[in-house]
Amino acid sequence: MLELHAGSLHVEAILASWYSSMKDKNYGAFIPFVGIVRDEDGIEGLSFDIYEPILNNWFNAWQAKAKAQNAYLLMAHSKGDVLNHTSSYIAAVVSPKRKVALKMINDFVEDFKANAPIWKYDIIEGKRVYAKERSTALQGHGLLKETHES
Amino acid sequence: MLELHAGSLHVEAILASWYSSMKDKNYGAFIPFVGIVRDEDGIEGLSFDIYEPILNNWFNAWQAKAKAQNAYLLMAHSKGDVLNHTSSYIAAVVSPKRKVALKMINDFVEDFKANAPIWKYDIIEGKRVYAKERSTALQGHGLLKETHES
Amino acid sequence: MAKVEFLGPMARPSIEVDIQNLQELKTFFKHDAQLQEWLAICAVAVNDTLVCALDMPISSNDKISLLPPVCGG
Amino acid sequence: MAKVEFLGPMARPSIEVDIQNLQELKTFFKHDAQLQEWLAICAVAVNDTLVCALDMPISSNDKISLLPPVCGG
Repeated sequence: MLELHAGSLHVEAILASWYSSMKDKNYGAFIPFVGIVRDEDGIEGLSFDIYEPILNNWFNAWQAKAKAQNAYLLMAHSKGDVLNHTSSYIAAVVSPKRKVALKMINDFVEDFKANAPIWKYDIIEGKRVYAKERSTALQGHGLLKETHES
Repeated sequence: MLELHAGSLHVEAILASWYSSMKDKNYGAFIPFVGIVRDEDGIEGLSFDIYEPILNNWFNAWQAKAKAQNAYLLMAHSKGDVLNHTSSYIAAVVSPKRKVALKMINDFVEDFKANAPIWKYDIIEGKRVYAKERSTALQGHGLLKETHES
Repeated sequence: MAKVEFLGPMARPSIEVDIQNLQELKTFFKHDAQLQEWLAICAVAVNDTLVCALDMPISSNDKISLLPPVCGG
Repeated sequence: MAKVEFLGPMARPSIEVDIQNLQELKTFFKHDAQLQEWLAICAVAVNDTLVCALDMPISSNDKISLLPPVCGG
């Protein structure tokens, strides 16, 4: 399940809702990862753009991978502005097996950071500044760059 | 922080309370691991005994290890009976760094399973049956066993 | 006409182009100096699938998306 | 007299013993056939620290705990 929310995530409500929807399904482990915006480098918060069609494809591919291991993934992400000390991202896995769940939350979050089509901006004096130096180029980048062939 | 509760854990309340107490402390990642009792092998639930002095020592040693990496650990565990589809165990880590948090929740939960002085019983027809075959002997076990020296 | 979207921080309006493949799109962008900086770091999707070959044939109604470096979470 | 606790599923009442070290405790338990099965799998703590040497000296007021295999969570 993938949820996109405008602004900060209501962490308590999302965790409660996910736990409540999963607790009777005989999964033994529920591991949420909650990302919280840190106050650093003088930012007021972060802001996000999301390209939903590719995010959905990426998430659905992971859900199929989880299903093959009898696990299930849940994810919530913010669109727009998220102020310091509030949450922009929650990912969770449920699985009958602890070790499967622990490995999957790690691999899922790391792959999310490298491949989810989401763009991050620092909010500085009310303006959005693309966090270019903290961003990761996607596979195949540079395909359309002029190559100066003779 | 280590909390022991009689019976099942109130997961929603514990997660909300932990998130609320941690969100303003500038940690970027909050990862709880929630253990839920699975309905399997005809059990009605699980039951737990805890030896608190050694559990406290074990937890405090982990807290020192977490502190050395600017992380912080939280844990809640049930004493007594915990019925199927309810929770007996929550462990969580907060850290400024995602990778530190993901590694630590894995290592902490695995070490917990191997070393925390907690004894598990299946509840079968209302009776406690020690889960001996799923349990792990602690370091130095067998020290006092008769060795039949000649 | 295929549609070209410039996603996220590129913040350019979409355009429509009459091309047979991505090589022609590359040629089309050749003299856009400001865009070249983005193209060096952008990945390319056709109809929401990332691609990595310039000979990828493009039809009318195809959607081409340029994706700058990402940072979710 | 040192106190000996039998934790968790061992479900025996504590006892008090007059011993100088753990070797003497081992000798004391030697003929308790039922306990031997537990001793094979139990770890031993003195004053809440796990120990693994029989020559560990034991004083009066020390607490010795026998810990069967564990399974938290």
